[in-house]
Amino acid sequence: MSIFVDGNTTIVLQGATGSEGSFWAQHMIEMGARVVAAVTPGKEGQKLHGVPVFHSVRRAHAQHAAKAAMLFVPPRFARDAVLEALDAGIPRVVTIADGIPLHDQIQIRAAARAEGAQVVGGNTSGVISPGKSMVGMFPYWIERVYRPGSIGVMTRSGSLTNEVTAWVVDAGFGVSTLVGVGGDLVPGSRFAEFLPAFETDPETQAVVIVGELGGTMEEEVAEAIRDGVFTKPVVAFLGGRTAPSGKRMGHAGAIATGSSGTVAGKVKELEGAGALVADRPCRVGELLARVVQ
Amino acid sequence: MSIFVDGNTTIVLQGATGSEGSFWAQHMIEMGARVVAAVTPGKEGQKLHGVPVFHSVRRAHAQHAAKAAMLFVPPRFARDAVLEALDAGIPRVVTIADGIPLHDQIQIRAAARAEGAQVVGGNTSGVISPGKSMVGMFPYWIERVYRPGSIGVMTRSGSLTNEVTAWVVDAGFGVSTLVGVGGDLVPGSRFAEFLPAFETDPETQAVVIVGELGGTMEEEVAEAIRDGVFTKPVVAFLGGRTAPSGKRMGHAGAIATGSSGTVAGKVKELEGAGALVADRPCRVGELLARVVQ
Amino acid sequence: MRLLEYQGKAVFKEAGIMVPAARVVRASENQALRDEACAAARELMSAAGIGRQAEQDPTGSSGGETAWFAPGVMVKAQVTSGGRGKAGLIVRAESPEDAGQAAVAIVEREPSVRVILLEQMVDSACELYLSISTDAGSARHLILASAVGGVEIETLAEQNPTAIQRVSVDPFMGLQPYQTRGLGYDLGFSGELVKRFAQVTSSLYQVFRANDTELAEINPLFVTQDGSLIAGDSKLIIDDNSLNRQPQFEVTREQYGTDTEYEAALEGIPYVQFDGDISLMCAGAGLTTTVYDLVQFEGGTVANYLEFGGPNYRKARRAMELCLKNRSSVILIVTFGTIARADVMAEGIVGAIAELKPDRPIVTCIRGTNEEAATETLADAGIEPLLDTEEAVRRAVAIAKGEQV
Amino acid sequence: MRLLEYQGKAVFKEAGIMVPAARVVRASENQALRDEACAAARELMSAAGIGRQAEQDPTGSSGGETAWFAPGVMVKAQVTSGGRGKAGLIVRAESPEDAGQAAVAIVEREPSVRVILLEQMVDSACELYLSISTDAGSARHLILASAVGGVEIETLAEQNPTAIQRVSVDPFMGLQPYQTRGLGYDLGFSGELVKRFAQVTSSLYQVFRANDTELAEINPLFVTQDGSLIAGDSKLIIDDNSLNRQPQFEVTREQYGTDTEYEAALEGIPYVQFDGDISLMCAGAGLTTTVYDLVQFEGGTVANYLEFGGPNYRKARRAMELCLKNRSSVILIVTFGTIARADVMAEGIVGAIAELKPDRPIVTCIRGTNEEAATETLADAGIEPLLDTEEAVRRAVAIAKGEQV
Repeated sequence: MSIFVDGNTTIVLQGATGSEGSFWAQHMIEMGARVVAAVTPGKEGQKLHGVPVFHSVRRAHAQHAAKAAMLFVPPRFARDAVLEALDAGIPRVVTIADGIPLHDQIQIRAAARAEGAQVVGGNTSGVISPGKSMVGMFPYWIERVYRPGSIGVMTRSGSLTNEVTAWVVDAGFGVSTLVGVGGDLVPGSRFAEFLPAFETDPETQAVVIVGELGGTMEEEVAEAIRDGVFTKPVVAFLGGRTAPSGKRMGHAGAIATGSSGTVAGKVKELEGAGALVADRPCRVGELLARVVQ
Repeated sequence: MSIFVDGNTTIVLQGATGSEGSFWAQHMIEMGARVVAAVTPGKEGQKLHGVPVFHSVRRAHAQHAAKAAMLFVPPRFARDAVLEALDAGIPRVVTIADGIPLHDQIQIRAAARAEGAQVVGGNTSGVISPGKSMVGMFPYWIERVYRPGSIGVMTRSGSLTNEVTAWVVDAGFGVSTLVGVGGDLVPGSRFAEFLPAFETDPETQAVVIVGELGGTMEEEVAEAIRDGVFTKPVVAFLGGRTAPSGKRMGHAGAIATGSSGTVAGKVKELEGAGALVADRPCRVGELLARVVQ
Repeated sequence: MRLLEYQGKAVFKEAGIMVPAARVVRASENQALRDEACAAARELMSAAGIGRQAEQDPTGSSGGETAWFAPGVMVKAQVTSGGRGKAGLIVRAESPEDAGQAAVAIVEREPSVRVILLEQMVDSACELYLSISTDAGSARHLILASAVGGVEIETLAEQNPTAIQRVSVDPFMGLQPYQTRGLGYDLGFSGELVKRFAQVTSSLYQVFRANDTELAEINPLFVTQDGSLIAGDSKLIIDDNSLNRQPQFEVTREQYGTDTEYEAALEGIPYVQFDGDISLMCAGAGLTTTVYDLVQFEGGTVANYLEFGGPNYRKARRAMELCLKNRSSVILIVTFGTIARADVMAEGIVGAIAELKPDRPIVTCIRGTNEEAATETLADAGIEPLLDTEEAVRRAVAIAKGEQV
Repeated sequence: MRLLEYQGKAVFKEAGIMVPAARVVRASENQALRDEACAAARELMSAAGIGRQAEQDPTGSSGGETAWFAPGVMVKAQVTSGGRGKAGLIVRAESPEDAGQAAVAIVEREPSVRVILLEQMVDSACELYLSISTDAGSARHLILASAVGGVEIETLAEQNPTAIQRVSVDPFMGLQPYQTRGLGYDLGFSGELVKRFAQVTSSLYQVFRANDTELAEINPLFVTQDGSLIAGDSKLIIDDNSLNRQPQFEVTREQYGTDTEYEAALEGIPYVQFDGDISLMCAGAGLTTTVYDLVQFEGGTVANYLEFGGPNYRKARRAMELCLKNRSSVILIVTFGTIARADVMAEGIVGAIAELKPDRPIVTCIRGTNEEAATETLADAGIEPLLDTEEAVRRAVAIAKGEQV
């Protein structure tokens, strides 16, 4: 078992017939993802890595029912592609596009909420359950970063996640499922929305949060812990402790104004709720070792 | 007990400080409606028939929680007023306005569905449970038309309803609750949506449908009967049996094109489901007598 | 309000939907009409010969040498009723002289025609159907499309339902690119045609929203040999409840078959012209429709449907004036109002009779709020106040049949 | 992209939001700046004396004799940083000569100021706060308003949270009249002010939507004695991801404090200027931010934040060029990429070093896809390939401190 997708989850790929999409689609399949169809308007009848290509998600879904969609479409078409997947009734959508316009992201999340669906991204590497399935783009071939195990990971970053998981693995642990929610101001899904799945996932013993300054996602995790929604151990690392107020550095979502969105505030909330917070990535492993046998 | 509202349902009035609204508000209170607040922007602090007036539904609702809203606002403001009521969390809304633009009506119904709320109207007299409560404008003072009893009535018309209920009363029956869904092309609520409430209402023995050509509301009632959603006797009268195809006569919703929306088609469906259909208003009473003791 | 074809096409053109080049001529004395139509046709045919261009091509993709146009022009009566082709109100003319002749023939066949549209003829490879309306149950906009165009959608729905593709649009989210694109593929299109069809559909959706229409239909939508899309007809029904926020649509005489319908429309009184014996002057839409049925059941015929309830219940005189313009033999008044007070209507009727001195009998059946006062008012004025709809209808039918009552 | 005040006000004006009459002058040699500012102020003050009108009044309700304007002009440095008042970058001038003097004083105080705005002074009865942004959790637009304006909203939220009113807007339904009206009443307004406030709020919402803004803020929003609403400041942040569909907003030098920030922006490379010792040249936003933290933890200081991951991972040369413009003493390169391949970045860095011949040491810590090849490439070029972030940071800090490494 794993959360979000596992080897049984049927997946439709949108916009994957380009070279980059095709490259990662191949990797997804190697990782165990059950890709059943691809969608690229105008290319119906072709094949991609052995699966049939359709003009539209509806047409694909009608013949090969899919439970998840993986989008390789460029940022400016992401909104349309996500709405297409949702309209076809796909309950889980990952959009990796980096640079989706903010107002498109707002509508993506609003539409997903209205449909009761879960959209992950944009500006994310996606979701991986090492050794089982992958809906995204992770360097699973680097063993010291993506080793299967019992630690759930949720992150707003890409490269930083590689840095942190390397320390998790270094401490003798592995990853059950890693969810990249993405670095945008209005991501399709938020940390706390995955906690119920991690809570019931028998393979997850603890969760690592890779957060940063800006927004309120880390505070929502603290709230879920306090409310008893999530009872497994949580270890967090948050980037941007020393970031100057009012300056945007890095992700669109990573900005603090005044006292809101600061790492100091987030740390206070998380620690108050009983989570352990590492001040450096290299300490994540040792904090994990304290709470997980 | 009665459906939609009863004497315990707290009601907020919107746009009732004008002369017509005030006149009917008085009648509603006489009929047993529990009016707790009125809303007219700019008139907060005033009183209407003893209840306080507020600038907005939110402000009214915060102090006098309401379970239903009755709107006397003109057609061009109806959309805004309904959305205001829904946004404040009022689950039942009656808008009597005659002449709401079609595209406003579409959005009214779409918003109500999204909120899980029930909007009745426009272009309706509203809802009455004779002797108990009234959210609308009915000549309840004419005893031969609105006598309390055990027959539920659902109608798309105003004057025709008076005509039909007079025959219901003439045959010795009375009305439990009468719901006017209104004559618009896209009414806020549809016949079939009230059937579950009439089904469980102990005071309702049978339901009379006052329909007409156009649309599919009567067919949906037939479907609900066939599906076992509604098991009490149904008697219908439908206007427009001889109406020429393609001509719009009367209500915006009353038009048949080709073979769709004809009374003949509706009669076939209703009778096929086991309902009795009167070809003249004067026969509704005798058909009722056949199925109700 | 249903727009005439040429009015609808003006809206299309502004929205970027291609329409054939056209000229409008107005009915007049035969020779003048013939000359005018002939001149218009000559202009169109020579323009087609030289330019071979439709009036609008937002894609800019069609050069001067595309073969959109067949020789000749279409001569089309501008009336809102359907079945114009079968009724001989649309004629294909091969020459300007033929066109002049056709215009005259149309007006002679149907004298109520006031406007004639002459259009360049489109050489189409196939014809599509495209419309946007509303699905009341789901409260969503409904796009219907078919690669089988030129047929009425109701007929198609019966004979070939699988040929119709549907797209449902959320009224808040609006039409999305994936929907128009998907519709094109579902209709079996490919390549450039998918894009052009998506563009036309998107433009028609804008027309539907921006103009508060009940129905926006293009049937046929021509596909030319080179893949351009041209609206062959237009059917735009503007929501009557929205006319005050759509001031660009004026109520004009052209849109109505008779003067009386036009006058009633200006007055805001629902009115439909028939050619029977009994003028209905009732209040309440459902009740008036029901009285119409009852008249038929009793073997009578209706001269006009007229409803003076709702906001018009104080307009008895104006309503009666409209009825008197018909060659009906009796006026049947049935009401059962709540806000439309019986006493006010009775007084209005008595006043109208005094003023207009109608030349035909009037049967009244007035009930509702303050009906006792109404009964008294009528009786005082020497009018028998019936209180039973069935009886009133039978009385009117008997009068119309010349029976002693 | 954050617009300068005067650019934001131009957007407001076009949307029908009133702004004070204003003139823009550009920084130049002192005497010329003084003369230009003085002339602009004279023009504004005489216009205020004669016309007493703001530049736009869509309501048309304010006559020529309204007393909107106090004597004098405001002289305002156009920079995107906050706290201009406290920093002496906004000065009130009583005469044209004072205004000229103030302009020169501002540029002398803060030489990076390139544009100065001179505005008619508004005689306000009170000041409001109004902004529109996004609530990420609910995916709705969020309007914040307060009758206590002129204060930073974060400060207000701490000191007087009940003074802030909130309205949440569905992104598909958009802002509704009941919401703007209700907001006005909730702020304690009445009568005409409710209408005008609703109009400004609705216009600002249009600005928010139409321009793809992250934040549209008016603070203060002046209420004049006669109840007009005039934007005293503007804060518009355009979503960087939307700039290609908002071509009206050009990236200009004025919006940046330094040439290097401007050049980086043109290149699409995220870059923030600081004045420390260590140039960060990292890949991945979260990782770069974390390296920034680690540098601080180790007692180092940062010269610049620069991220060349994502679409920029082949731009090592350009990134290094930008770093070399700083007076940093070391360049610290940390990456851990997946798509941003380690081998490609390593080759880029080696190439950049060969070409640019940097005058300062470079510390590298390059991991991720094909990291073995990267390590080899760096070693071959004589660069020590560190693989531990902590170690790399410590090394860079030590170099910056002049320690032997």
